[in-house]
Amino acid sequence: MAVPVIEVKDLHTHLVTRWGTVKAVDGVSFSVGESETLGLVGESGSGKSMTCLSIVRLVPRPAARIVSGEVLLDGEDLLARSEREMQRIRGRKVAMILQDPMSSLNPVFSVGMQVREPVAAYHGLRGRALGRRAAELLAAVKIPSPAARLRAFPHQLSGGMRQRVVGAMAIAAPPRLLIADEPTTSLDLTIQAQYLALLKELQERHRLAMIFVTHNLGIVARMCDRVAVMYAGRIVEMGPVRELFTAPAHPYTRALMESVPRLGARRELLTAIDGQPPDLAKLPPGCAFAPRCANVMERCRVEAPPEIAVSAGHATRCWLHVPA
Amino acid sequence: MAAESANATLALPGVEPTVGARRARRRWPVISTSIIAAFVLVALLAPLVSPADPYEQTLRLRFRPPVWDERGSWQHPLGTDRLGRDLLARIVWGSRVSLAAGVITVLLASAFGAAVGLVAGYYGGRVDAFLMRVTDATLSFPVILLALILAVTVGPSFTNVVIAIAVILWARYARVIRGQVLTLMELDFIAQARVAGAGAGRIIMRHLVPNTMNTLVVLVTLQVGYVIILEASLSFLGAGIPPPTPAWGSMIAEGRDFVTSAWWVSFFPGLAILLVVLAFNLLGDWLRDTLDPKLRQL
Amino acid sequence: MIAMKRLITFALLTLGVTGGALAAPRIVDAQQKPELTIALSSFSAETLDPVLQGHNVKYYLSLMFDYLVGTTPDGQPSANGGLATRWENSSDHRRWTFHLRKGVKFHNGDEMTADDVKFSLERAMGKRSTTGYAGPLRTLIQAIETPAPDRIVIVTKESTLIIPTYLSRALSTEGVVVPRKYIEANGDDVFARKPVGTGPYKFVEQVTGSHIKMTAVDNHWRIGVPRYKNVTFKLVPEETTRIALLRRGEVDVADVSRERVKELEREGFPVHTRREEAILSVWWVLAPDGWPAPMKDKRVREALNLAVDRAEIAQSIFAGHADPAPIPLGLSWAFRDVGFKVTPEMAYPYDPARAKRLLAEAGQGSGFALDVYAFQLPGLPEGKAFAEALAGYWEKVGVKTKLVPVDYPAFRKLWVDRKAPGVVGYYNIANRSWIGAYALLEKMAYGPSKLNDTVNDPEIDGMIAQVMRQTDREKINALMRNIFTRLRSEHYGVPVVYLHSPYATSKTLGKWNPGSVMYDLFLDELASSK
Amino acid sequence: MIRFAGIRILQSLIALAILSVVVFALARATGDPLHMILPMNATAEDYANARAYLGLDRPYVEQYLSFVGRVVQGDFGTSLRARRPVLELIQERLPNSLRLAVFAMTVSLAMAFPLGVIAAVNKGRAVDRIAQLISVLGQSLPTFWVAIVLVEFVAGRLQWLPAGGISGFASYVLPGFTLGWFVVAGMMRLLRSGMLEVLDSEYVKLARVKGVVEYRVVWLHALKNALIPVVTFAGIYFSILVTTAIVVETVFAWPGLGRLAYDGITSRDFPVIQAVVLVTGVIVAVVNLCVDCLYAVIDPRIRYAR
Repeated sequence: MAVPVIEVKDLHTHLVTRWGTVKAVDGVSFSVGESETLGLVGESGSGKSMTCLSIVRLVPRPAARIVSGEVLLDGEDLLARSEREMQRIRGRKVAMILQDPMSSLNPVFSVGMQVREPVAAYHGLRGRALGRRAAELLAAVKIPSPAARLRAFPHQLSGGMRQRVVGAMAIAAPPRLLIADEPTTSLDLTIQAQYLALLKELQERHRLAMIFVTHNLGIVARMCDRVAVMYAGRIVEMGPVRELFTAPAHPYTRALMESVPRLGARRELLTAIDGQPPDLAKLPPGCAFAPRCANVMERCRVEAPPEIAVSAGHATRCWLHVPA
Repeated sequence: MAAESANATLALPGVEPTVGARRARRRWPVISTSIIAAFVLVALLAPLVSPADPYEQTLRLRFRPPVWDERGSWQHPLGTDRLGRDLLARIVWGSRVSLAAGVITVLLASAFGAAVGLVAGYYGGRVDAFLMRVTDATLSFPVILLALILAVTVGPSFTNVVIAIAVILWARYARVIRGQVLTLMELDFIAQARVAGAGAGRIIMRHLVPNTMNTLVVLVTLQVGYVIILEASLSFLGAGIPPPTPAWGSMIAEGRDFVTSAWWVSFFPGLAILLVVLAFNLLGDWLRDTLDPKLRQL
Repeated sequence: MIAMKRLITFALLTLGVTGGALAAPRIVDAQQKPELTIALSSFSAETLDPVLQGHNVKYYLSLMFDYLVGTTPDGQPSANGGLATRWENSSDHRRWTFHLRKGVKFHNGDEMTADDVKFSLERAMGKRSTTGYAGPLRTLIQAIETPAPDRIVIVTKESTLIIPTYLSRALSTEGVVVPRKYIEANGDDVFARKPVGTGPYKFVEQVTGSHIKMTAVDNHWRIGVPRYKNVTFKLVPEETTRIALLRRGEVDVADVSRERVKELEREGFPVHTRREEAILSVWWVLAPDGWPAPMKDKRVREALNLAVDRAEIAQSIFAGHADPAPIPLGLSWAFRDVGFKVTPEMAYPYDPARAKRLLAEAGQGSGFALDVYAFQLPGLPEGKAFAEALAGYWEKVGVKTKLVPVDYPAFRKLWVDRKAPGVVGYYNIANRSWIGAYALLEKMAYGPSKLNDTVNDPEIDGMIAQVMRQTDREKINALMRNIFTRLRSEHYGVPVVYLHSPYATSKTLGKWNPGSVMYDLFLDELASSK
Repeated sequence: MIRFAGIRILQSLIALAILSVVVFALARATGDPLHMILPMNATAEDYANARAYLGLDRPYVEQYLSFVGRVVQGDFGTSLRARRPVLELIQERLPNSLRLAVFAMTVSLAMAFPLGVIAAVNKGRAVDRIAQLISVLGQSLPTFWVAIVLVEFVAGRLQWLPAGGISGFASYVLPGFTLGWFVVAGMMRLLRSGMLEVLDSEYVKLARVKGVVEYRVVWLHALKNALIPVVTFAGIYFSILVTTAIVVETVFAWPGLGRLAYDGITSRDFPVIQAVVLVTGVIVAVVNLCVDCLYAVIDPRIRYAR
């Protein structure tokens, strides 16, 4: 694989709350190459969004702090950059699409102003050229009559349309890495499918590396090349999509897969994962999934499992796979 | 706080540790409440705490400076006023009058205002329109003018000052509470209560009042300071709490011509007002931050 | 989008400019500048038409208008201070002839003739007029004849001496002469906004609540070529502000409170004092049928007088700018005219013990309830403090006083309607010449048909009635002396102190005698180059 | 939009009608104006013909109807004290009050905006506490005391600025600052809580992700959303500053509407009292209407909601 666009090494981000320090991201490492899409999957609170925010260094101040690790963008460590330099990287090299389209656009400014703003900053265009480029961007995300839309205000657009505008802004530079944080969760299904197709198309056209955060396994199957399953701030399993769907190594991944209805499968009860998501402030020693793990062993409760390679490009953190 | 993770914290540029911030918000505003408690205590125990009779005049000892001045004496630690009365005694007794004026006025105004707000918000339609027009009319009637008219008509007195301010102030509460009730009415639990056959009275008392109580508490604390200041301005115009009753506002007004020659006459009551009003405002801010961050109206 | 930024930069700009203004150089103390500015704490009604408010706005009217009979700063009639150069009366004192000055022009160029004087006098007695002393003129004057453009004869129903002084600058504004043609052409309302007179200064501009501007007539018979081109009266209610204006040289004359005089003199500001400008008199409100219960007894009235320490009040509340006053309603400037000698034993001693004894003798040993009304008055910023002190003194002799805070109009309504018999009020009655004193006694000490009576003594009523018809000056003086003596012996009221009113001036103003005429600062003397 | 303005104007008229009845009654309750006009020795007969001359002897209802009748044509009657049409007095005094109020509002905006935003951006830190303290101080000191201290020291002793009256730009500074500072506390508090809420929003996060420079995120994207409550508050206080800055007008000898009302009340000048209160009502109504229009300018959602 060529030099990865983005490489995260042993990233730790802690959150100080009233109930003690939460290790939101507890040693995460992964990398994504050009035109490749990595899916970040996990229940809410598993640290997937915090990981993305850590990459663009926008963790909610003053509560959160990036404690340690490296984030290499084209080999350059973002954590070592000054705030001014980061500000120039955001949007130009690393773009992001947020979850809720209804509130991603500033309600009191016109769509045009919000789209023109990044284009002017990245390409130094002014006046009519700027207007034309903005319209082109909207057209690129398949928004009908872009000129009219530029004059409209966010509350006059539908959810899907708004998410497309956000998409247009994301590819304004175009960036090297696009992070999509559950972009379609609040869209209804038909719009969802169109938007995912659009993202795919944009990725191919601009050869973007993409991190796709979601808890919807169906989307993962369609969009991602590789998947990382996160649980309690750690990646418990990462590997090519096909392998995880067909031969999940980690019990949590397996449980996730079994909780998704399959076409044509026999009609038996879907298994739900019992127990509660872990309290990140008071993580038990050993494997965080132990309390809810079907094949928990004595060792799991005592010692945190290391990362073990299951096959080429497919690794997991689970004692089951440790050679005895 | 939990100990940092094993590997030492990387002093990463642009990611600065901020410890103070997290603790500040939670802490109960100790300073404000202790100031208020102190003054309330002084007001309650005025007879015991006061060094002298606030009314007793000795013209000979007129404009005596505070004790640390060479002409000052421990008999009048904070000095004496224009009629030779002990300043400390008058401030102590004055706390009773000024705090009472502030608190009573605000309670009266908030009770009446909240009632109007609740009814207007709940019933809506013509009732709401009418009540809101009365509120608008009241809001456009200047407080100071009404106090002046009352003072001139029936003579300035404690009750007149309280009435004059309360009669205007309620309109602000009415408008804020009504706004809140309108938003609450949109929520489903009101509809459910109605479906369950609850009458207007029950709904207002069990649902609307508790939910607007936070806002009311915040408004009340913020307005006590405002009323005490307003009383001082009225005294300046001769329509505040009348002499010889010791009240901070009138004491400052009396001392205003001697800002240089006898600075203490208006300085110390001014300091008392500053502390109390500051305390109430900061308490109000804190209450709003914790109880009702959404409160965007004053 | 960038509107927000522009607003903020504009706001910061304002702050910047303020900073710039802050560094502006101090206004240097002007030497003989062509401008005279006077700051006063109250303009009363601020009216410019002499018939509207009458005496208490004379200090600016006297610059714009002339009076029929002139007066010197110390209140004596003067032939070169008014429009009449000479006046004499018929033997039966019922025909008063005034010879008018020639060549006097109104500000709008009209020639001043006897016609204008007749018109002005009738206007002063007319329905629209609310001046203080038009009453006696309305009852006395039978006819006004104008035999020649420079002569006017006033015929009275009965013989009297008061006509010249009632139409003089010493009393009120009934004697002011206004332009007949101008008023008949433009009407009273226009005249009330743009007055035209014959005085040394022409009206320029008035902004109510702020200032009145006048500019000098080139050469005026009264003051010659005026030393000040423009005169401005500024209304500055707050004492601190008046003194700040004085320090900055923005104002040349300012009335200041007695308490700030020492401070100003220390800073080298000359302070001119109008000595005994007013007498602070306290009185009891009568009942509809006369004296209310406790005060009916003369001993109670005397006791309440003895209980008050006038010297301490003068020293403390009035910072030494006052002197004890012995005679109820005793206007000292009139004493000189009528030859009334104030003997030492007339002064009330401070004798609380004797006061208590007298109260016991009068059966009030256990004290009685007495409401003291407290209010502020123009020229008496110490009003409320004085009332509190007064109540304090009476408390010490066992009287159960209650301080009732009101404002003056509310007290006056109670006093005139006699709704609250026995309560106590006060006023700083402006000092005045004998004719003014007579006119005051005729209001506050004269029983028949006068609402404001505070004495209700038939013997005094008789004497006052005689003065009006007396034409022998000696007899008038004797009557006035007897009135004052009886007021003192019967203790009709509590005279407290004579108030001296200080006026601080800029260091470069030069000689100025504020004079001793009611409500008149004789600023034209200041501007005179004669 | 027009329909909305129409309703608002109708509502204001009703409020003004209620106000006119209240003020008509209250003015007469203050007492008898004749005591202030007629001299001490006026006889009962003088009172009678003065009352007739001024039309005060007619029954109250008749007086009210003629009062309202004339007000509608802009004639507020004649001041009993100054014997001049009240309209003239108001035309003379209102501009002074308006100019001072505008200056004071500029001062308070110039203080409240930086303080409020900085306090919000640095929530909980020292600068937040200081900003809150500065603004609350403005509301914790009686205005007249601040005014007098300023006159005594800044104008009197240091002689930097004129002490009183209207004389060019510099004379606006002290009164404007005194009035302005009083309003800063409330405005700053509203702006701070508004900003706190907006800075947590998704679109601010998106702006930052887009690489928008921080000061533009705060002062443009965030601020414009936090303006609405501040505008409401500024509206309420602007009308108060115009109509009842009596205390500041007294200390700084400023011939404004507040002082006119004060003199009117002390001398029981009914027409003046009625006129000032009604003018106040109109100003409040007009300012509220402007504020509503400003809402639409700031927040397009409101523009279409009506």
